[in-house]
Amino acid sequence: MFRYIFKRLIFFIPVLWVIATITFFMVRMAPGDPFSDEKEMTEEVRDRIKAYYGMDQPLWKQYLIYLGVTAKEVNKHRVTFASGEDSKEYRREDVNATLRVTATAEVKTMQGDTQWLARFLDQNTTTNISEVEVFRLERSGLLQGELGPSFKHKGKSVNDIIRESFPKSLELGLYSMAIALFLGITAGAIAALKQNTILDYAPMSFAMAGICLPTFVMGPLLVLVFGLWLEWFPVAGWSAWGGEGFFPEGWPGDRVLPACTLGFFYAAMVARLTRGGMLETLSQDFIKTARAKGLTETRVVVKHALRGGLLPTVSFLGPAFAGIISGSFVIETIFTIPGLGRHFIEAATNRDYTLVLGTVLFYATLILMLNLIVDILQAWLNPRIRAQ
Amino acid sequence: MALIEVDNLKTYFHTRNGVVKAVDDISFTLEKGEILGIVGESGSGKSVTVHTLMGLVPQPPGRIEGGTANFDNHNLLTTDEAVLRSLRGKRISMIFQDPMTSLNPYLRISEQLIEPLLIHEQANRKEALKRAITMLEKVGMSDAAKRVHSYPHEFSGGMRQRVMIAMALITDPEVLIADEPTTALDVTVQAQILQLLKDLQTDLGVSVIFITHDLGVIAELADRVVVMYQGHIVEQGDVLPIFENPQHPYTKGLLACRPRLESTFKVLPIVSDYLDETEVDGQIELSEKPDAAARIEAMQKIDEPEIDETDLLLEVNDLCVHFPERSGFFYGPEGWVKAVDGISFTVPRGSTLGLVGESGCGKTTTGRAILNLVVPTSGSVKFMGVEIAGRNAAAMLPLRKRMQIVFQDPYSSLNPRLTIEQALTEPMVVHGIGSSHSDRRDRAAALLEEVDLEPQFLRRYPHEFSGGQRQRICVARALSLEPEFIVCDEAVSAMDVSVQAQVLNLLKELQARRNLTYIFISHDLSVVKFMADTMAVMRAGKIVEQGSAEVIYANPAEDYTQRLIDAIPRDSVGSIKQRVT
Amino acid sequence: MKRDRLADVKFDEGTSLWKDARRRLFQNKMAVFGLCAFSLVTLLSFVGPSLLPYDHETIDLPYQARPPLSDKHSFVCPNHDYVHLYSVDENCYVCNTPLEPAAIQPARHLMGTDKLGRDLCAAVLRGGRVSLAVGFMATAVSLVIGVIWGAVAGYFGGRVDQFLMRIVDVLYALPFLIFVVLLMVMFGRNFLLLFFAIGFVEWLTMSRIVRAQVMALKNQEFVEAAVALGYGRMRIIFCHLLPNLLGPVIIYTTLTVPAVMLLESVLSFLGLGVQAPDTSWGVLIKQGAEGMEDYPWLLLFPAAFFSLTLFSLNFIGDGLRDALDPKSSKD
Amino acid sequence: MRPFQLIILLSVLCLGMGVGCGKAGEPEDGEGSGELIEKGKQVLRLGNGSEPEGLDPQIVTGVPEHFILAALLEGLLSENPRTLAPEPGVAERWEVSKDGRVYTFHFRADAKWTNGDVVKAGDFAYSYERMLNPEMATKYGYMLHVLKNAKAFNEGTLKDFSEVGVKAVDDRTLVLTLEEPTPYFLQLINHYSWYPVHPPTIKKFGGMTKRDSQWTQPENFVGNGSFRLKEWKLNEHILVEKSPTYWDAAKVRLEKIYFLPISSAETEEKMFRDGQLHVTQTIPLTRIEHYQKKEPEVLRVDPYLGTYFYRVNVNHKALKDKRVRQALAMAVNRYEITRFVMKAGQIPAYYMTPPNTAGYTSRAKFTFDPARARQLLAEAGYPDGRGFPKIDIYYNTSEAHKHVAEALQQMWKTTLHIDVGLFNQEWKVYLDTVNKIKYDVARAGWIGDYNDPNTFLDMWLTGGGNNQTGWTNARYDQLIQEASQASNPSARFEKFQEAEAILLDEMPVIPIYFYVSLSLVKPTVRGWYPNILDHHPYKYIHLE
Repeated sequence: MFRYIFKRLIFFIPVLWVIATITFFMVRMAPGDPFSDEKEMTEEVRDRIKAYYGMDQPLWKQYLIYLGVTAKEVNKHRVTFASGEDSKEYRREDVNATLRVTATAEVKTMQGDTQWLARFLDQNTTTNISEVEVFRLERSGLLQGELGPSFKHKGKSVNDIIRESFPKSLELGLYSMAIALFLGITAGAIAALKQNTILDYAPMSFAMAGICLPTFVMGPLLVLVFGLWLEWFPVAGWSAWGGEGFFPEGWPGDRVLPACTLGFFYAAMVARLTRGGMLETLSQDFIKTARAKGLTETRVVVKHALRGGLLPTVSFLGPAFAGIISGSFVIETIFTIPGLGRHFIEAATNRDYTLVLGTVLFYATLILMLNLIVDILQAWLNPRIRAQ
Repeated sequence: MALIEVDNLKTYFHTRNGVVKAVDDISFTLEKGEILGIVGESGSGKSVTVHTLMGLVPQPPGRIEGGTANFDNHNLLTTDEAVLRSLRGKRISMIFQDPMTSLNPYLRISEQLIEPLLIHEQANRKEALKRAITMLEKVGMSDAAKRVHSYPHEFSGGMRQRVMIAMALITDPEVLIADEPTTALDVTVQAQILQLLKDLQTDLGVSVIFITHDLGVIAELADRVVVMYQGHIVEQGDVLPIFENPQHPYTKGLLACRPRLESTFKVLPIVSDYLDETEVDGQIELSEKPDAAARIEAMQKIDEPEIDETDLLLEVNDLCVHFPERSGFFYGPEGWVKAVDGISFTVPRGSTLGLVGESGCGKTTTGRAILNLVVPTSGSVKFMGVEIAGRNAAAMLPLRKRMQIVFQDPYSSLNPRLTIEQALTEPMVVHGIGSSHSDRRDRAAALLEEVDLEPQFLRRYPHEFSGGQRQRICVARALSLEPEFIVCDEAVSAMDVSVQAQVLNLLKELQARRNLTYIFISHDLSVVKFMADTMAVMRAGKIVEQGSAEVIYANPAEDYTQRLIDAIPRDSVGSIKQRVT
Repeated sequence: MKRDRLADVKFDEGTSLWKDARRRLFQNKMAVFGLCAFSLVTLLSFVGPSLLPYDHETIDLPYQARPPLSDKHSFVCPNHDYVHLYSVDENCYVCNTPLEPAAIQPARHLMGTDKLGRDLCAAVLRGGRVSLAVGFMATAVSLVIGVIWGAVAGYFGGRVDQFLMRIVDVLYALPFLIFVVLLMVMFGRNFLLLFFAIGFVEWLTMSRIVRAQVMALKNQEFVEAAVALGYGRMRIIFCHLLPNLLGPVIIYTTLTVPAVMLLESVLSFLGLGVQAPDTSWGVLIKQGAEGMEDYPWLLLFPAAFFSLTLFSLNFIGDGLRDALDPKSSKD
Repeated sequence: MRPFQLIILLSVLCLGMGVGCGKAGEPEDGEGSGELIEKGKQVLRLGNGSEPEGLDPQIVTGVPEHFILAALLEGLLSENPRTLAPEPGVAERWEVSKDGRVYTFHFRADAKWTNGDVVKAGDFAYSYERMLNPEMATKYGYMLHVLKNAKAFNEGTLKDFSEVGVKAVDDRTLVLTLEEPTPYFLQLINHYSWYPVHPPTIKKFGGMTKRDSQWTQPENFVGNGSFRLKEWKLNEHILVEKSPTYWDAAKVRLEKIYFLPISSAETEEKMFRDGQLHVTQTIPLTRIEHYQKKEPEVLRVDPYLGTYFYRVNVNHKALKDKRVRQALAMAVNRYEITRFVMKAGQIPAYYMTPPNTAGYTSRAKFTFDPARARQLLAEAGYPDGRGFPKIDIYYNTSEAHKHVAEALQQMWKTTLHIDVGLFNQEWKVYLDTVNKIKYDVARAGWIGDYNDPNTFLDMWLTGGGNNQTGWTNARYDQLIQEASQASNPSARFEKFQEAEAILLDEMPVIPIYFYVSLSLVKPTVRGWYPNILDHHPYKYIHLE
């Protein structure tokens, strides 16, 4: 078992690498860049900003830097030497280092432990004024677990953004999944048991309706009815657990509507799949055995049929769960939830290169992990698979 | 006093195509402590009868049209569901035909075993588990305390059937209904299970209704027998008189069509040799064929073709097929399952080689390796002097035409979405047989006739046929390429005896007509003996005994062979007498 | 002895799988209903717009956002050639002369008008044309790729399977938005691209489903029989395995169609897809959802047509699945 | 409840079976369930559009950022909430030299940073140096180009900042020297690009030129405004609370302000109704009529310093003829667009600069004249639209843009009988298209950076970064140049008049309408005054 998991985990690496590579070049090829805006800046400013983010390097080098294979130049700054000036000693507060830079583009660290480098930027032989750029090399990229700084959200790193927003998406996803599974499995199981009766048609029609009504219709509809007309739940927002607002009343009511919106959609899918799976299982011989034992119909279903009937649902849940817990752009926008889903779309529309790559890789890892978990879960549900 | 009394039971099925009278007005009783055998072909209504008693007939489409079935002052047919549930599994238990599918694959057997106790006796789990272990020991499972926590798939078919029996008997029921419990099992396992049932019945004093299509089993086991045909009881009574002196032609046919070890038939009699159907006023009358005796007589006299022992069609030399046990990650496989481990034999043209052994002995793999359906690990397979082991698909193509296979399960070996015509003509298309579409269709029609099916069936789908018919279609499909050599892989194992006889006859007939060479794989020595000229007994991937079928049967050199022979139910009157008295 | 016999019910007319399926499909009431409803919607979408008095692009701004069947109070400017019907202002804003009320016209906007005063009915029918075309073409693309991919992966197994399914994993994760933008940049505005772009994402799940089914089926003896009969791999996959996958494939296809139709509206948002004033159900529903409180009919009608189509497709799908399963004719 | 509501309610109730078990609490005072507005507490909740890009005043460029920075930082001056007239800020008084080129600001003694440091003139000088430092590559660096030599320093040709017209004479005196007399200078310095940053903090978190510095994080932020940064949760909210170190703290009545980034106007409006917001950023198009008719008291529609217009690619084979461009402009019925599409009282635009921009209104204007438009088109060689190539209207995807584009398409088609297509593009693609001038006609909008016609007119200079039409006119360039050097305001405005007349004759852009600022404001919000820049200094606002 552990060997199997280990083997699968090893396989993640090439897959993630391929995804990172394709995505990296894809986003770079897309028109527009992170800096373009309705108010245009001059080419010079643009070039300097690009240089700041290392985008003046050839693309392949940027790629290697992103991967963390090649070191990048950081903490760049310029030192200008007037004619006759030999060296300068000064202190850099931000990295806690004191440096001595010479006019011959040499640099010595007086205090601090990082290795600094320097090169000529501009050497004017007639005036003897020279400009030296001082920098140090740092390797930080995928290999080091760094996803880089966000272009759009200045001062935030992609790691921070994911760390901050994922728990919210996860929380919402778990609620939605609970709703989807509870409603979907119940409806699907009942429909299968009472095949071709009203108890089959009714839930299945609702399921169909759930599929027909996209979330961008369902969401506002629920908000309108339960938020504004009946005033049962807040229409939007995401209050912190234990924070101000709702906690005194016991629970954050703002979870209800988004979770239902997202949940209903998946409940519809789950219901259809469960019904199919249950019908299959209910026709098996061992159900006859269970009935011959004198079990009640409920017990037959819950104990004997459900497990097998859920297998197709479980395999659907892998990618679905990855989607649901990495957030939904539509839901998060409608309900202003600070989740990960918005970053997926907004990063792409902002051409926030690093954030796009970060979210994609995060999502890919999730999918791979969840597919693995689903396989393990299936093995758990189905001992025959376990044996293999 | 009768434990169960069934009177005028009628169970019909209302389908789109009309009413099927699956059980039509039958009456019988089950006495306390006896084993009642119900025998009949598939479709005779024997299963529906017991399902009706258990209240397991799905309604709709099924409907109980009339009759009573009394058990301890309850009419099982009309009593409400709750009462019925309290009887089911508690006082009346049931075991089913296929132990592979009748146990819930998702639950540990401990869970399934104790379930009746939990429900019917409100036992606590610990107590129940103890009883389950005791019961498992009783049905002959060694190390029961440990294995009780296994999953069904970890057991062989025979073991699973033991678990089923243990589950049925755990509540100490008064009646045990066994619905073809041994049909899906090897003969050797069948013998064990039958013995077990016999022992348990004596020990526990439980009454048993035992359903089978095999009169041999009835002869081994039953006290009384009910013979069913097309929803009716045609004959019932104590077992000995019926075997000694069957009254109904159907019973006679059933008794005759079983290939017996001791018989010398060259063609097996079948039910229709005895039975005549005439339609009178929309009703069908059954009567005995007047010339039955003479026909049976004639069957003994068909000549055997001459076999040239030097004209070898197939030479197998030191064939090995090994499967990796579990593939390692960094290194090679951890171990090998030696499914076939160095076997050699030859098959002369026009003869039949019988390959026998218990399930798992490697006989099926051998058959497939010969056809290159599984790739042999080593060894050589020469077909008409040409080496075929290790050939790739393209190189095999011309040979495929000349060697064919018929599989065990006629249900899964035909593509359910293809009509019979498509199934039969497609091989011809692939191998370029026949000049045009209509030519191929004519050939297909001719093939159907050759296997005793009507050419109109061409446009039907496989599911519209019975198992026997399907197997004939499989044979026809194999023949469509006009091969010289056919591997019959347990081709008749899943069939009713009467159907089995028909197919066996067909195969024999075709062999004579087309000078075919067979490898006939079976676990049933009696069938192999009927079919084969030479015989090889396999055990654990090796051939333990090899030679003329007659000789091996007469003087088995190995214990293992003897065991296989002993496992076949003796349905001679003599053996019944011995048992009953 | 007397007995009834189950008559040899039907005898074999020259049927094929498809002929047979058609017969069975027409026996299924729900499927027939679905077929009728679907044909009606299709017919309306393709023929309907030409029967309407209004087209989907003529804008009548003053007559905007009117509920279904509302009256049209029209005014005419007596001395201006710029013809418009005004319903709001008393004076012509161009020449500032009083407007003369014209006759009240009977309402002919069956479903009302949209926010620019265009006939909603025309837009809904017109939108059906696009949505149906996209729904079917893109689903077909995803079907073809997904089925072939999944079948090959499932049948060959081992390394081939590993390789093909890892590609699926990779494609699952790639950012769709960027992909679409790139497509547009590379190939320009092209309606065919839409099918490609949608089919491109939708085949992934299909391939997984097909793969799982093929893996379960390939151990059946009829596949082994096919090998023994010397059939090629492609013949086995496409002639023997695929027909047996129809059930799950059809179910998933009926789920794919709505997903595709909605995805189209997202793509239209990105500029790939239909360009205004041409429209589609997805676009109309999206727009309608934004004003559902004030202009509910703008959501109601497109959503109704959309749902009707999906429901009928669902019934057809279920019917088709049963019809294509020869076994189902038993009962 | 209207019948439609009832139908929807019923269908949703059916759908919601099994979940309808919420808490059916008593709604308070008709306010919504999400009631977050706490009564009696001075906590303001503002809808703030999109998530701010950052909080570094020298890097960010957007409107949402403005709303937050206005609370956190204070410039040399502040503005009157109604008239936007300069009022004392960090500088308690200021002097202007006769020639209008030298401004001397005298700092108040009690202006403090939130960490207690006194705000010194040197801090401003440092901030301006940071803003203009070429390595910082600030987008809004050009806002400071009015300072002497600032442009040269910003472009890197001048290395020595001491030559730039910024001089901290002492801790409490800052002298700013301008390149040209700039009448709107005191307006200009209220833009956040002129806000100060706290030099020690900047140095601590990476030095002057670090763009993605951590100093803007709540735990690090040091400001000098009336509020200080308390929390910044991405996409959730930014919370600021009253700053005790602010010199005018006594006047500040709000305790806290929540800035909520709500990108969907529909959601924002619902949150407003639900009682989660005091003020919204905008109103969805579909709701305007409702508020106009039913709740006019919460609806705020104010003129706004912005123009919605279309760029025309003057290099296009048909559009290079100015008569064609004029025809296009004259064929647009702006009244219908503002009245029925935008609905909120936007003003039809027949010239470029919004009316009464710092007292300037263009005299030149064109009219809606379909007959003249047809005539012009015929003169250009396309009588009745014959032979006119198909042109595409490019716009970035949004419901409102789409509606306007569709209306335009229809108007051009019916009036001029020319073939017009629509092409919507994703935002960045659209920017790329416009920037590379790959369009025929493209929608655009311009919000003035400061209250002066210059911000609307200097963008059409040859080679201007925001020109993006390919249009170039030497006389126009000259006029704008002359305007910047004009001796007095009226002469300056005359130059602008002349320039705008050229612009309207050449018509490289087709103005459509002038923006209004649209928002919903709860009646309890006091001190929220309308003004053309949509600036609302928080120290004047309180809740009732």
